[in-house]
Amino acid sequence: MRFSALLRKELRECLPWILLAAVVFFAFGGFFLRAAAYFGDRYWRYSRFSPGTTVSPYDLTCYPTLQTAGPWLFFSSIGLGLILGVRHFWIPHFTRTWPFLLHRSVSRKTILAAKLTAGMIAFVISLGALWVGLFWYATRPEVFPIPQAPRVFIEGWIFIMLGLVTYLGTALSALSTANWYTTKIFGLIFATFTTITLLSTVWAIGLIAVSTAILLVQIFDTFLRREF
Amino acid sequence: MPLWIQILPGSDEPIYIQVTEQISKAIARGELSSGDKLPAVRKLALELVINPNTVARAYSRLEKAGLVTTKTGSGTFVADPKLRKTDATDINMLTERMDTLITRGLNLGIEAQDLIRLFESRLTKFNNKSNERKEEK
Amino acid sequence: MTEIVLETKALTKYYGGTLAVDHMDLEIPRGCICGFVGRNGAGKTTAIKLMLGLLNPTAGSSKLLGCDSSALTPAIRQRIGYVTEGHRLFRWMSIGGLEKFQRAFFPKQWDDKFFADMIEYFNLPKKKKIKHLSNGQRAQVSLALALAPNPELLIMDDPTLGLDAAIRRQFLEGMIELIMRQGRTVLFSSHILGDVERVSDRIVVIDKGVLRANCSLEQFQKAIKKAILSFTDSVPDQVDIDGVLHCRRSEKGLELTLVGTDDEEIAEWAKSAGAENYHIVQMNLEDQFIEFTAPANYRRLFQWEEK
Amino acid sequence: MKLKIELKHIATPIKIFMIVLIILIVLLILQGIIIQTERLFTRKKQLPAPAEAKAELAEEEKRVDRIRRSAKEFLPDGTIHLVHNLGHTPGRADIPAKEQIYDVNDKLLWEGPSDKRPFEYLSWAEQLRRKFTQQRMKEIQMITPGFSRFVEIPIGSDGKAEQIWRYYPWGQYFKGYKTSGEKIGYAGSTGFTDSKSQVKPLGKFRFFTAWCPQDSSNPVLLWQTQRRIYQIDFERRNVELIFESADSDISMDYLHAWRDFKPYAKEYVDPEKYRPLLLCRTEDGKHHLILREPKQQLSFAVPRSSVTATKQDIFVRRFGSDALPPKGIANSRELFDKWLQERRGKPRNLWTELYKVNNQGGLDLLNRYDWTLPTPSERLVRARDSSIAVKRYISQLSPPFYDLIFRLLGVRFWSSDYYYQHRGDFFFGLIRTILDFRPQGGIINWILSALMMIVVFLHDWPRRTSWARFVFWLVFVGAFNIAGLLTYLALNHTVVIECPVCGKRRGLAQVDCVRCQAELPAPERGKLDLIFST
Repeated sequence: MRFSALLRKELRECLPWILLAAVVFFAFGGFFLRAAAYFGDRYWRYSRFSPGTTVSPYDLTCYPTLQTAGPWLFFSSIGLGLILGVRHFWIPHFTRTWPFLLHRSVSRKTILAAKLTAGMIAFVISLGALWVGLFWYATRPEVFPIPQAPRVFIEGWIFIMLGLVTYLGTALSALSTANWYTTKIFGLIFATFTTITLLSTVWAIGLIAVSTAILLVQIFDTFLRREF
Repeated sequence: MPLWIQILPGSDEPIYIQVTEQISKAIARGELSSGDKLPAVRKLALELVINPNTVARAYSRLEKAGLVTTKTGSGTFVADPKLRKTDATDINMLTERMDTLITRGLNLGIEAQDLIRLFESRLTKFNNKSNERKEEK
Repeated sequence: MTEIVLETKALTKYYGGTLAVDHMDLEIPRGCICGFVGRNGAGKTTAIKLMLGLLNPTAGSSKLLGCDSSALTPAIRQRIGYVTEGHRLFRWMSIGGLEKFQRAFFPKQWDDKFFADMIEYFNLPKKKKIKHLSNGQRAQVSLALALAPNPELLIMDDPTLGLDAAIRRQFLEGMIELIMRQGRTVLFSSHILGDVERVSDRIVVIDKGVLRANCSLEQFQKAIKKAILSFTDSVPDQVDIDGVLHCRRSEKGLELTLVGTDDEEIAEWAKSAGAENYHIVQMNLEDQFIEFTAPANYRRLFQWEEK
Repeated sequence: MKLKIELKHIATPIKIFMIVLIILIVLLILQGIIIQTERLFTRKKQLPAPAEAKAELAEEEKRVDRIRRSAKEFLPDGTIHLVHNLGHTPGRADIPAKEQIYDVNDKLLWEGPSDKRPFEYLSWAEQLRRKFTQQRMKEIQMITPGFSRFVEIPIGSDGKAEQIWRYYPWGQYFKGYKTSGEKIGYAGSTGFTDSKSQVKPLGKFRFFTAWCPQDSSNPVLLWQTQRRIYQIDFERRNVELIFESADSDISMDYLHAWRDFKPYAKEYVDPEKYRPLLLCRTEDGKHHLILREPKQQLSFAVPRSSVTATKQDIFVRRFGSDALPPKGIANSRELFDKWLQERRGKPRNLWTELYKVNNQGGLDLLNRYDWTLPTPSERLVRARDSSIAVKRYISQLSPPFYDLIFRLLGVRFWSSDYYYQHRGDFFFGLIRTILDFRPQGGIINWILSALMMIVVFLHDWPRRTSWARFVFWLVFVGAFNIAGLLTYLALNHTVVIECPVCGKRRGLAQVDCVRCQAELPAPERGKLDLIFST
């Protein structure tokens, strides 16, 4: 009962930002996808294969039709991660509401768990649901005749997980009590390193799991031992 | 029972002394005749917005001074004058008050005689008021 | 001996190099209102936060309701009410929302009628968001929130800071009303000595992190006196009476602030020092506090020079 | 709380790991930047090309130069001609280049524009440039903001696509859809099937090339997996297994007249004169020649050779010289450098041979031609590369344990073919740059490490709470040099105050002073304090 109260409070706190990220992704991603569906008969380049000549293998590789929606999902999930991290962990420092929140008949571990689950739910609701909807829309025959490969669906979720890693990175940098400002920001830097590495290695789902674990352990440790 | 107590937190006299004095003055002036019931500790505390312990301490000082008697369970009542005990500290506290009065008078340049006449007139006023109280009852 | 509600043993806290609270040994019995008084930056808030387990002490320990404050269990925290400094609440929540949120944490303790009465008494709109309320209204809300769960121990950190007299009076009434219930204790820090004198049983004076006084209000007021001696001939330069806080010399007289010395001693010393006459002045609580916490070389800010 | 204690012992090492990792990467980036800026500002000092190169060559030198420049061409009967191309008249690209044809003993046979050549030389199989390898296939699966890419082959007619065949790397098969959306079927190693259960995987992808036949613009694939080569034609729905090696991996090297190009295409080979041919190499060193019209398969063991097959017979041409490094030398860098030093300055003799392949796969030599090359004039002396020196100094800051990693990974890691296989991989690139900046056991590095250990010793001495932590940080800074020091300072910078009891410096964190074991001094009880319990 107490946990659900905390959870509801955290969710209501970041509701406007969830809606913003959802709107940004859906409006722009969806719009460009719709435009792509309407204009891009993506096999126009087919006509370039003139008979009797070699075909460069790269011409045979192409992005999935959801390519136009990809960057929007990628950036809105990272943006949402940043904003939620700030909203849940930086702003209580400025409005000095930590003592009021912490002095409750509930342990600190639960308070932090409520905040993190609220963050995760925010991601799954806003971007996750939208991504599933958009993917279903993209597989409808009249939009894109050729069905999407399942791998693209998983990659959408990887972007959402990246947003989550950025969320944890911001949270860690908000909570860390390092005396130098740069060491305080290291949580966020680590999250960006994960993003960069992910975009340059093949299929690094393990990378996301490892970096989430690293960030989560540090967040819990700092939060439990820190003074507010 | 128009008992009205005025608390002045910033003054140099502690609050419980102020309470005691004002109650004793009220008794002396006859607003509280013997046998009346003083307000309950909690009620007075809430009304004056002061700590109930202070009110309780004020009541115990009054009881020590013999002005009031407390009957357990039913509250505190004004004691009749005969029972009042006077002890040395009260007397010299009284004399000290009189000295301050006198010095203030002399500073104003009033002659000793006028002072005595003023004192007697105030005393007569007190007396006839207490007499009227007696006739009413 | 009544049960000790709050106890600290050699509690010390360093912020980096600066010392905030220095070896504080405090014991507060149950059932009293304890005024926490000290100058600005004397470590009141730090002490309170240390007791509530929000800060980690550098040395020493503190116990709250018998449980060590660095490991306060949720059950203990449920019995403690805490009003933060500046009444910091969630600005985006409405009063109704805040009440629903708080009630979830005190399932059986929450007194709905009491809260509704207070809100209605303060005539605060239930729908309004905290950020639209004025300071006073916010203070009233946080008072209502603190009193509604009928806490066993109420700790208030400078509740009446910057509030007008009427709201301050409401706070005092709230405290008195709470203290009347059985076995309740209130610990509140304040700067307004008038309120402290009016309401508190015990007074705790902190000066530069060191605990200087921890006694009942009456003892404190009786202990600090000021003696004024006038001399005919020369003023003695050394003053060997014990308990002298400050002494000021003028060409004909001597003004002493004394702590804990009784009247006969003063009289006897005055005779031995050859004073013409002396009298003892009873100071009001504010002056007593200022003299008590004033540093040794205390002097008025602006000296009057004889032209 | 139990959880807190355990968590602390897990969280602190992870925190240290994260901070050190970030500092190391930032250090790498800074070192890279420094070297790049240094390289920008220092010009490469290059000796001016010797002036006399343009002067008139002696007769003999001219002959040797001509031989060196001319292309050695073969006639079907085996005679060798030296075709010396004189190049275009400057500025006039439309006039075909003039050339002179000499025979083996320097007799000029013909001279004139290159397209009116009287002789019909053999055209040789073209070496396939392995562009789309297994590494590229992995790379296109890398996630980018626009998701990862797919191999999709569009099939259609008169410029409009009707079918799409998408390659599924997990299942190793092709899946076909109509552009209207319905599923057509699957293409696997056994050919085209309708249901997913019948399709067999093609095998681990290695390389593929594609071309359009003359009559249609639908690409035909030559798909090489680990042990098999397929020719997949989606339009005609057939998957032809061209070659399969039983045990060892194969790599497809040469292709000749296999693909029917239009005459204007660069790789056009006259189908009447030459039989389609495909040469591939297996790991055990054997070469397999697959021919068509009529179907034939030969295998022979001749390294570094190119092949052609006319309607009548099959020829193999080999080049060789004594300038190539012996076999096992490429792995160790030091041996390679030593061998290079000897080679420099000695003339090189080369040879070329023409074989004819009989149908059992044996090679009989038709002709051979030898010639020698003069020692190349030292035109370009490698200027003292100042950036190497800068790198050596900068890398003194990087942690000493990089050397340890380098010794662990061993020299094989540096060998070129290992490098080619993993070139695109990010982590490989990261490790390679890390090892690029290894301090190579420099003295300065050790001094720096020792210095930093002293700094940490002095800093931690008053602050130390437990010996284990104290020793750990000393070793840590010793191992991680500057990164270790920064991490140490980031995590252990607590305040130091004068110990009022014994006057020495002491860390605030410990309750009792390190030297005199005195508690933090309590304030003296002023006699004026009014401390009365109730």
